[in-house]
Amino acid sequence: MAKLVSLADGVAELVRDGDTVALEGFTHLIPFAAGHEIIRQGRRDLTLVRMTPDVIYDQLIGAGCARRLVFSWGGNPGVGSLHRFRDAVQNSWPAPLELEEHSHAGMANRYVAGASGLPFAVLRGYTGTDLPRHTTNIRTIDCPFTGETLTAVPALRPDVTVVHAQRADRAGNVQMWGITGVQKEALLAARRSLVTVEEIVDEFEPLPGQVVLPGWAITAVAHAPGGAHPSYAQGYSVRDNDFYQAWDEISRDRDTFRDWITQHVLTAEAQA
Amino acid sequence: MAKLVSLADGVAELVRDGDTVALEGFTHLIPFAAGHEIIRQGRRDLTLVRMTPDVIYDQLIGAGCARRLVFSWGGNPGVGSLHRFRDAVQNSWPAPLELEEHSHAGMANRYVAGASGLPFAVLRGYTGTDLPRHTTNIRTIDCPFTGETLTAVPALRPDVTVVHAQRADRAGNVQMWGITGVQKEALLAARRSLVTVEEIVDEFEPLPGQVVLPGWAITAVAHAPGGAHPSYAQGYSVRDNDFYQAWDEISRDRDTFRDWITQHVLTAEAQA
Amino acid sequence: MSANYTADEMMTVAAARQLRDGTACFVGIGLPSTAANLARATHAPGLVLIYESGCLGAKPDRLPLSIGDGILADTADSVVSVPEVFNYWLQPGRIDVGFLGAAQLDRYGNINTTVIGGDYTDPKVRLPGAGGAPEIAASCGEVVVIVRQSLRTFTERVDFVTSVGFGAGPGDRARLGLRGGGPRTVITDLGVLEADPVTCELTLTRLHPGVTVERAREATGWPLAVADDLATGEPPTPDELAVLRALMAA
Amino acid sequence: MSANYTADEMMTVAAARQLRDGTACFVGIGLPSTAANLARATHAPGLVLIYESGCLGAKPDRLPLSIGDGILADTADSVVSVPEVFNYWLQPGRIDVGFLGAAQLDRYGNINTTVIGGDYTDPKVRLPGAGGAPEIAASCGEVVVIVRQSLRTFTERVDFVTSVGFGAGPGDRARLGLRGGGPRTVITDLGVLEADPVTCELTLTRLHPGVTVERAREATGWPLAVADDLATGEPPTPDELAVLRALMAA
Repeated sequence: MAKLVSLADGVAELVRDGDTVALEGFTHLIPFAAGHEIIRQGRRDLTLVRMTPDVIYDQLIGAGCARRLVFSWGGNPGVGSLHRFRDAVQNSWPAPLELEEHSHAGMANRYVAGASGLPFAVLRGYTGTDLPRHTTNIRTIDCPFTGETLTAVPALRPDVTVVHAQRADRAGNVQMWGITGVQKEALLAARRSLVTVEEIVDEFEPLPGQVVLPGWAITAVAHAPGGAHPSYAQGYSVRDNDFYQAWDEISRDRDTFRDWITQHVLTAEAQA
Repeated sequence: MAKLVSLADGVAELVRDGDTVALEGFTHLIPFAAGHEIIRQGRRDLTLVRMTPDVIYDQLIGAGCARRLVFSWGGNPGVGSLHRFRDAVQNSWPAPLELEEHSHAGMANRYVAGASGLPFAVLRGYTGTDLPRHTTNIRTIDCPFTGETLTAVPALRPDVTVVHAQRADRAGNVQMWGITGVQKEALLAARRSLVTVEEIVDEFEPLPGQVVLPGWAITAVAHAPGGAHPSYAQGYSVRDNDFYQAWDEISRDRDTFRDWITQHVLTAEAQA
Repeated sequence: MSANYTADEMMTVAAARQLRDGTACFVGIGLPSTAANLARATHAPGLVLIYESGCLGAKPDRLPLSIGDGILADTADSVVSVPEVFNYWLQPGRIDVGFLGAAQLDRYGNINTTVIGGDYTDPKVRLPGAGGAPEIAASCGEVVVIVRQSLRTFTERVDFVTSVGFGAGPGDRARLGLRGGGPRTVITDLGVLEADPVTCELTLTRLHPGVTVERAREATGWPLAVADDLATGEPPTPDELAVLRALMAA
Repeated sequence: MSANYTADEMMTVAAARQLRDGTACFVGIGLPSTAANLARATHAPGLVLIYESGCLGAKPDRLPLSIGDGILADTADSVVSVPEVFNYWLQPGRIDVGFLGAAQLDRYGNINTTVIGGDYTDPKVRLPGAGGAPEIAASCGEVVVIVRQSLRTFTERVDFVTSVGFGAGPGDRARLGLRGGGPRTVITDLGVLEADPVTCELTLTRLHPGVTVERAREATGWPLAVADDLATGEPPTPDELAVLRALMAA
């Protein structure tokens, strides 16, 4: 059974310096509040894993939490580049950032393999691109029946995965709906997991498109209403597109960025 | 876009002598009406594929439609053995039946590989059992990252997959809910597909647990209300457990079986 | 002594007692499902029932008649696809206990549910086959087998290895890469056998009330190992019997 | 001649026209999504829009602001997981058209969206990376690229191959085992290029109204192949423009 914890306690207990950490959420349900708590608690040397490192990872990288990034698309969706990510890659500020770069299909299948207890996944992907030149984590494999050559990628097994969902019940079962991305796989692939939720309810109302994750497969659940902002939680909030636009300006300059983090993250209270 | 057809036309056009045919449905939503139509149209030399060949395949085998069976569990669920299946295996009546035998995990993954356009699937399975002694379709594969040895099974690519669902709309989109088993994978793995439905509606009411299959991924849809009987269609019918019991008696004897098929299948009208 | 319960009832109650509250249990139809639902209705209300049809956390208030009974989907925490139940839930070892039946069983808990007699292509009896069992036996934290004990079922050698127990003995599961704990417990209508931690051999550790060691030996097709501290189990309590009979009647 | 529409509007309209009714189209955010939604609102009401967030058959009535915009899930025929959209829908070649952008493009339609200048570990400009593009480029029936034409984007050689077009020329896709048809069409703000069926080289086949061959050549970093029967495309119709502007304003 998942424990119900505060966000601060959940992050303190489950996210450790040097960990491989996946915060997932595909545009929808991005666990920003948990990311801010990781910054507040000053985690260091994290290997950050995420298909689409967007503003949340820009913040973690700029705040100096990350040593390494495993990803498939790093940008500010609909806006442009991630300036803290670029500054880390191009100028090693605030610290060098190692990259391990994949395609979406590769990352998604790496989570599937992790969730399935397999050491690797097979796909038709990467062939002919320059991606395999820069990591040993993209290899070939031959079909034992047809002899055809395909691509293999190793399973992702984060030390901890953090996702945001709409609801949990008191037994720690989690309900999410709308675009649920790769969250189930990312969570099941991890050794430990933390789910932040908009609301804790006595009983779920069944909904079309829902994904229910059993509490016995989750380590901890924390109540963090609004915890996806500026991303959104369908049924609870809408995407704050203005913030994503504003982030472009905030993040362009190191000092403006530091001021923003100080004011909106470091000196802010953890929610709930 | 899926064509809306009569069951008789759908089977006539899509199921051909010598085909590899998968009729799927896991206890729930078993396409009995389509199976009966295949018997009525006198198809021969079929390779029948199904995780759980139960009463529907007992009927197809006893009626002489099958040359080969690819499966993982052949029984009358909750009742006992399949007598027509046993008679075919043990006494080659009405014709010899070749078997290719797997585990559920293996069959499910073979459909997944077929649906994914991959030639094979990898799993932890079969190891130490006698199953690999009797087919060349269970092999080993080494992880290119860890060196660990796992099991590989080839993709299933039926010529045609037939499933039963609750609803279709007029564009041939299909909606099913409740236990949906391996039907999506079996359908997407096939070259052609036929879906029989309880009801054709103008628009779907979204439901918890629904699986919606887009019409552009389906070849044809046929209206066949009650087409899952004696299995059931959640929201439309309940399982006829008495029939499954009665089948034990009907199927024990070749003549009783033949009489039943003549009366209930051969001289019956195709539905709708 | 004439008991007010049947041997099958005793077997089901003994199997139910084997299940600890709060664990996750992969359940097949028949005796395993009856035992698991009895456990959930008595001492283990938080037992998580998983059916291979994709129902996670099913809470039926009557016995399901098939693994795809509508009541399982209606009461489950989550209904997932069949590939998902095997790949995301069973294969990674998330399930604590797997419940299996057997047509034949040997002293190392290897199970046959495929063919009996003759050879594979021309068997004396063709059984249903593997179903989910090989991977349940491979991947669950531990396996509990429920089977009526007789010379027909408890055989020196199984005619076909459908699901691996301890193979040919110590070390075999590790060598084969099987990650679950294997068939630690076999519940029969005569008593309970447990795999010896050193030899892996199924050893009679408990008899049901009124059953003798001799009867158990006579129903076993190999020289049966018997524990030094062989115990006699408790008969079904009135509550267990009442709940079981209500479940069977519903 | 001063047109009553912008070059970007012409490019979007030309891209929309490329999409046939009743086909399935894998759509990225930005120009591709605008063009696909314009097509759906004009000549191709049965166009099936697929977004990598898992939305199959999305029917937004305004432009989504991200590939995970709530309106996509709300209006989709089916919302599936991200692994499913790549494995069950893209990879087997079920999707007719993939729409891609590019930071750099070469004459064989190979695309770079990863790094520009310097080397990979110390680039001059770090771009977002691959996303879904490599497998969209590999597996869709055909690929349509939308990109503004300039010496910066139309380069002799891309600094990084993120997504494969025709590789180094004829036969390369087959040799690499890429099963989709590749980048048959590139739509720019100046005109339309099509891959030559024999040489695979992108060849200017159509200019937008008012654009000259010279301007296209000057915006291309290699000696641009021009079709013998080079045509001039139709300007946007009043209806196309009205619908496009309404979409952009909503």
